[in-house]
Amino acid sequence: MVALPCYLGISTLLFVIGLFGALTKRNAIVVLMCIELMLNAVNINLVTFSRFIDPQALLGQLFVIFTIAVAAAEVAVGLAIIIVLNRYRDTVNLDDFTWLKG
Amino acid sequence: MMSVGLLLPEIIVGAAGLIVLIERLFSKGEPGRKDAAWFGAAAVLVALFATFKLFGTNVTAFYGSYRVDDLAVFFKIVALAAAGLTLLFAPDFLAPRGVKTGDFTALVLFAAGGMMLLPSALDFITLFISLELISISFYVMIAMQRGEVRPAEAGLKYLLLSGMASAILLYGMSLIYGLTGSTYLAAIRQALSAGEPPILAGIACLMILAGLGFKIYLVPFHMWAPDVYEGASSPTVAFLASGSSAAALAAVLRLFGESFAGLAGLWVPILLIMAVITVAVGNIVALPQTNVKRLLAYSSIAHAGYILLAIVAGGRSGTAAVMYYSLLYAFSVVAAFGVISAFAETSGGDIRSFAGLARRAPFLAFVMMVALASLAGIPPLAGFMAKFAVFAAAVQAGYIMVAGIALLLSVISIFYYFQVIKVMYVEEPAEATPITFGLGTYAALLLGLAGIIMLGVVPGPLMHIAQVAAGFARF
Amino acid sequence: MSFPVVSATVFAPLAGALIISCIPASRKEVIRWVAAVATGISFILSIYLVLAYDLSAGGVQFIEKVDWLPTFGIKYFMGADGISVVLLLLTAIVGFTGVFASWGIQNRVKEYFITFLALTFACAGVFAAFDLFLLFVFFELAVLPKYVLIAVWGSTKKEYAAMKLALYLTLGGAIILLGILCLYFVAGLNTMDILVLAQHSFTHQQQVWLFALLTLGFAVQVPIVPLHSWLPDAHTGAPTAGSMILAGVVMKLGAYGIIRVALWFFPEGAVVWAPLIAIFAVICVVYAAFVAMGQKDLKYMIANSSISHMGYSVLGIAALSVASLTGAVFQFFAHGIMAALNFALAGMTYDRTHTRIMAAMGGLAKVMPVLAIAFAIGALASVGLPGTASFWAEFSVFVGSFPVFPLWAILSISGIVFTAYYMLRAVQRVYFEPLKKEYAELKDAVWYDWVVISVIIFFIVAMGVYPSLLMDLIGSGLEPILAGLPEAKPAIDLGWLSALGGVK
Amino acid sequence: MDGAQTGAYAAFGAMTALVIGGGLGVVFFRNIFYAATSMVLCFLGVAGIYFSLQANFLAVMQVLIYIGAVAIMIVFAIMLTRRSQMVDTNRFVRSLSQLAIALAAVTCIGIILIELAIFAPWQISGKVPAPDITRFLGEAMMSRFAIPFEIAAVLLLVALIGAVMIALEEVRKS
Amino acid sequence: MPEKGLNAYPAVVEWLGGFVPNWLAEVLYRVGAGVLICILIATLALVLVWMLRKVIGHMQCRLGPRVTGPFGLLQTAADALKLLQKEDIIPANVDKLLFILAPYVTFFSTGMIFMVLPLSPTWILNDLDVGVLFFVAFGSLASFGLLMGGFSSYNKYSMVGGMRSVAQVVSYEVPMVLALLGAVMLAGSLSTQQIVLQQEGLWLGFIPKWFIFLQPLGFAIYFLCGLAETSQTPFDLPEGESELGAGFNTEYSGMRWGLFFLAEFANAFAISAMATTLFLGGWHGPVFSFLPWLWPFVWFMAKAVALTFCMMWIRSTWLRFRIDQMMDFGWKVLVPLSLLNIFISAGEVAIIRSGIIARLIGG
Repeated sequence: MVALPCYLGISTLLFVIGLFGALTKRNAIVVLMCIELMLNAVNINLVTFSRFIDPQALLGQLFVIFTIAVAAAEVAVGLAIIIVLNRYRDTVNLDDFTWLKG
Repeated sequence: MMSVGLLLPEIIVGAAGLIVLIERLFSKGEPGRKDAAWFGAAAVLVALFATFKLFGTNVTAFYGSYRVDDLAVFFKIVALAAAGLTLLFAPDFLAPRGVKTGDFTALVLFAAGGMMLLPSALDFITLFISLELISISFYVMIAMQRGEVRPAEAGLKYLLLSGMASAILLYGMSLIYGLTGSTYLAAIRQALSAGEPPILAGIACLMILAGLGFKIYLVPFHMWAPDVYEGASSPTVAFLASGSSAAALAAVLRLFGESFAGLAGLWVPILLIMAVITVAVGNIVALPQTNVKRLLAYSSIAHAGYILLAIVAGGRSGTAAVMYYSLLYAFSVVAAFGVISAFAETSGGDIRSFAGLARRAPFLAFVMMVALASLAGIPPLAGFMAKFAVFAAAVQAGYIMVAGIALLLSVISIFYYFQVIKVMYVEEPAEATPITFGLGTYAALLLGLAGIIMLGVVPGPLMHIAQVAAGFARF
Repeated sequence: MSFPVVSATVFAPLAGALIISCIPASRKEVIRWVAAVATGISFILSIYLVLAYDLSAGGVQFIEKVDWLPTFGIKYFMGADGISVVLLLLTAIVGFTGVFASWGIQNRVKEYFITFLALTFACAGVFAAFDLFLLFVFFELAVLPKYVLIAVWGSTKKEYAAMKLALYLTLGGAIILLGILCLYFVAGLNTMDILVLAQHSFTHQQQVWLFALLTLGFAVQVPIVPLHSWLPDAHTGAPTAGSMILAGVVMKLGAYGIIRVALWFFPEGAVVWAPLIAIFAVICVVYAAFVAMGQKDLKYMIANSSISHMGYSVLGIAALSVASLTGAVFQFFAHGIMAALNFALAGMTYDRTHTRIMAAMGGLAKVMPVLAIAFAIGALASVGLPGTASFWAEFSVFVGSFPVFPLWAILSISGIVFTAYYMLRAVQRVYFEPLKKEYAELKDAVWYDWVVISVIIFFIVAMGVYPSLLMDLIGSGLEPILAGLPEAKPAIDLGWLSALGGVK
Repeated sequence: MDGAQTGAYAAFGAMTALVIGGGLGVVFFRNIFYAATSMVLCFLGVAGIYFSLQANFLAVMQVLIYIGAVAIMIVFAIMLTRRSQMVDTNRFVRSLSQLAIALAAVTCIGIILIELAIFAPWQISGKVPAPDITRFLGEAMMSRFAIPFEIAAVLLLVALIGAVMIALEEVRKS
Repeated sequence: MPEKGLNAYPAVVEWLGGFVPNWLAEVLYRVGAGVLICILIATLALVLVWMLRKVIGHMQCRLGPRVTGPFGLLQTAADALKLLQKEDIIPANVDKLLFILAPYVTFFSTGMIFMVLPLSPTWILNDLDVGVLFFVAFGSLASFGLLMGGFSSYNKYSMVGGMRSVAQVVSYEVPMVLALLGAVMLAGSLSTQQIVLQQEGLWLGFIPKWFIFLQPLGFAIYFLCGLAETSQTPFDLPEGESELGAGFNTEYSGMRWGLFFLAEFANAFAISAMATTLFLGGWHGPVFSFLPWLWPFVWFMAKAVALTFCMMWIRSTWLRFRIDQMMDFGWKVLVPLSLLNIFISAGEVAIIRSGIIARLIGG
């Protein structure tokens, strides 16, 4: 059995990579992808904890089922919006949208 | 049977949403129809009665993951009030623009369901999924307006930032789960208050704060607010501003007031500083705004700062103040956006379009003035009482300096609120045509007005309810 | 429960406003009469209060108490003691005459009277409230009508002036609110009842800081000089009746608050800070008088003279003696009606000549002798001529404050000289120089001008001749406040200030 | 370290490479399709990690939903919003300072989190999971987590209908 | 009820562990399994392609291949040889990496499905507790390969073909999974082997306890969706030659094309095999004393091939759907029906659990 911190290390790295991407990418679809990476990092965490710390109740695994569902839903709506925007603006780059002042 | 009874209001709202959707499926649906919204509002009314009956229940059900207490019931009522008022005036806005009222109604009802479930959630899973139900409904509501690109942009911005926020929130939750071995708030409180909690728990708690901070306009997670307020349709924004943040506040109360009490030494100072920064940013950045919707966005941010003060103050009066504030803020903001949606949408809420509103539509102007004055905290309107309760809680908890700074910063808000009032009453209208609006808008505005004035003039009973309910925040 | 006289006095204007809001805007005459009746009722009731107040019993009478916000122990607690009675009368006079002074307004009559009546209502409420929270509510309630009144019906720089006023008053309100909350929780009595809180003994430290906080908040409203810059703009920008009520009543709210709250609750704090306040009071008197001298605009001049006059009141408060405080409160009344008269006349003149620059007028006494005489009386009252109400006010302020701050008292007496100079010069410039051609056709006072002039002048003269009517009332009102003062001893050494200001 | 341990660590290493490599690929590939493909690899790695943690059900769900639905939807969107040239479709923001700040902040967060995660007092339970995890999860969904389960159902409905509402009417318009 | 003894994986690994270190045993097992699957698929494909040609030929009153080998049996082998030696063309403007990778992704994920097929009581490569979902999951992974292929070709026909096929797969996956659920609910397990075991025995002494009798609707939906999943007629739009050239594999040739082709056949067989497992009693059948271990395998293959034959039958006789009809059919007919099927299954489970039937028929 691989030790718990190793799993946490992976998940943290993945989370950080996702966060970095989400903050710095210009393409809306990629930002969405990066958010998925972050959610995957969370899921790794949850599964790890439910295996190591809470193997009887497995709350973490249950939680993961819900996060997966939410992630899928979010992507579906997000992509719908992106496609609509692409029709109007012919671009998916965030800085090409009139983001106004922020 | 008992536990189903606990969920009755949510079931009514959800079922109404489904019925509206099904009706939409089978009807040919000419876009001008408004009956779906009326039906939704009626369902909300029924749910409101069902919710009132739950006052004083105070039970925990579903294996400790769901709690119906006065606190939850109070926030359910806020959500229902926001949804009901929004549904009343929304069709007047949506129908002429070719949006199917049924779609919007269903989304409002589902989001309201999420807002009603969230304050009752006693474990991370229920809490998270309710929060996301709200978020996703709002993604759609924000982005769905036809024929314009602004709403879609606003929707995308909201979605991306909200997605990031939920990822951060979840990461914090996962760490808390790892450290305490449970996702149940009660168990987490127990685990965290036993002995010295690890630093990681503090970090996790801050991540959760960041995630929820997105919903409650906490600076620096507020960036979405102005663009979304400007881009989205007014009914959506009204509901967003009044309902969504209130529900999130309930979660914040449960989490930070109870579960993370053991970590208070860490998050209290941070939240205190953030509260002041939030008030400052909200009020100062609102000054140069020339768009009333953006202006109200910053005002929302400023108000979030005041509420944060009450959260930090904690205890019974702090909790009560948060609750009181949420309800009264909901009334004010719905009234304001009701007015905006009645006439100002075509120009996107630009302040110039408000010129001479008092001549073109005295009723609208009056409602707007009262709503803004309430937001500015002018007595005897509801907003003043709410502000009083918040600052009283802060002073009681000993944060006199912070309360003082926030109060002084709040003076700035007079400038931008009164600016709008001035434009409405003093300036000459560009065109003199009187503005007509539908019966629903009239009813919603009248109700909002009554709420603002009545709850300001007779605050006693509600304040009492809030105080009592705040006592049940413990679980 | 007997008939709630105080509430009726306070709420009569509000009721009038509500009735007016139901009248179609085109029925201007009806609207005016409703306003007149509403303020008239308030006027009659306040006279009744003055007469019915039982001097021998003293204290707060006509009490009405209803639970309002029980969680905070807040009550709807109205009543009247000697001071309140006097100030209610003042408010009623100014409100009543204000309606007639605004008779000629043609623009948005309905909204105008609603706003005006709301403002009158709020001001009257402050004087009748004996719950701290209620008092503050009335205080803040006045801000919005003031803003609207100036912003919509004002003249020069009206929007700027209105915004400035709103910001300043809200700033003051915020400070007061903080102070109230602090004192509420420091006292820990779970009540906002002024009478109860006044009995609570705060520690010295608390008294010093809370007094400072509250006085600072109220000082914005008075206004005391460094915080005064909103006032000239506001008074000048406001329409005639607006100026009347601003100068006549609103300016008193702050000073009233200092006496009612800060002084009563925190006598020790008052003793500590009094020398500093006295300095500012004198600066007020002298500086504002100087500024008034330099004004070309009639209304600016009167506005600055108001600041100067309120300086006397503040000095009287700072002196903390029986005579000086009585004088200060009497000055509220005296200056209130006098400033109302001055502004009313300035307004009437302006309505006819459409200018407020004194140099542009001249010789108007020939065409409008009534107004000229009235203005002259107002000017003399302003100077404090014996036989007018303000003589007694200023006299007792001097008598009371001279033993405490001799230097400051003398300096402020000199302010009278300036006042005499600019007031009389104004009378001369406006009314007694050769008549300009373009003004030859102007009309003298019409009936509603008569109402304003006669009512106010009646009171100026009556109180000048028979001051003890109000003096006794004020004295009885001040009794409990003064009772706390003698034991108060300064603990923080403000020696250098005392050296400047004399020794108590 | 016995053989099983070595094997487990070897497998873990491979999965780490997939996950982290895939993650980096998403951020650093300049062709967005490559980014999407490396995201799929990353998801596969995550599924592997679940297998190694005896969460078979989740591992399969990971493949089914993340790859079978999420990744495919994303690729669809990429195709629908396709430029003529795919190279250089996945760029960083223009401002260097924002990039630098984000990098610094993210590095700090990462270091702190990993540091704390390693030294946190994890209370590792020696127990092993119940044999039939899938059944256990299913039963929990129907009892303990019935409410979230129902909410999730509504949420998915909203997402489904919402996506259609957003995208469909536009087609009618254009 | 025999538990894990039916799983080849632990037994084989244990046996291998006698010779080599444990981890090497694991690796060897996986490599061996992979090789086995490849061989299986290749063989199957050879047979099935021959069968297809023969079946369709005869149905269309032709003879099909008959020259190469007896009954033309070697025709497919010859074709495969031809493919293998064909020039390996990678068009100039394709995205090389993805273009090369795509067929392998598809083939790999199809191959993974064979991991969980219970060919006989002991012949299953890995009896996962989530076997059915595993099958669905890797079925959807396969569609990613199609997308890659379609996209990397930089050819609009390829791309549209790829998108069409994936849209089709994704849409029909929904009713398919819902239909699968019926059998899963009856069996109370997601493990393929367990599901087969649940179908043991006879009702009333002569009806085999196959789930198809309880789940006719589920079986029908599953089979239709299976056709769509594998792009068989009437759902063969992605490669509708008349509209799109050859769909996502327009640009492919040689063995790369062959891999797609193989994967398609393997997929078709896998669908049939899974249908057999879930609804037709898997390897259950009369066992004779002659080579008893072989009979289950024979029954399984027979059932699966019979189903594949049905697919070919449909292919040779039916017309192709139009794309919007196809989508409408999936979402508006199959999905509601499959939801209905779940309710039916739940009712059946309730009835069976209550024991009424057992009492009625005494079995």
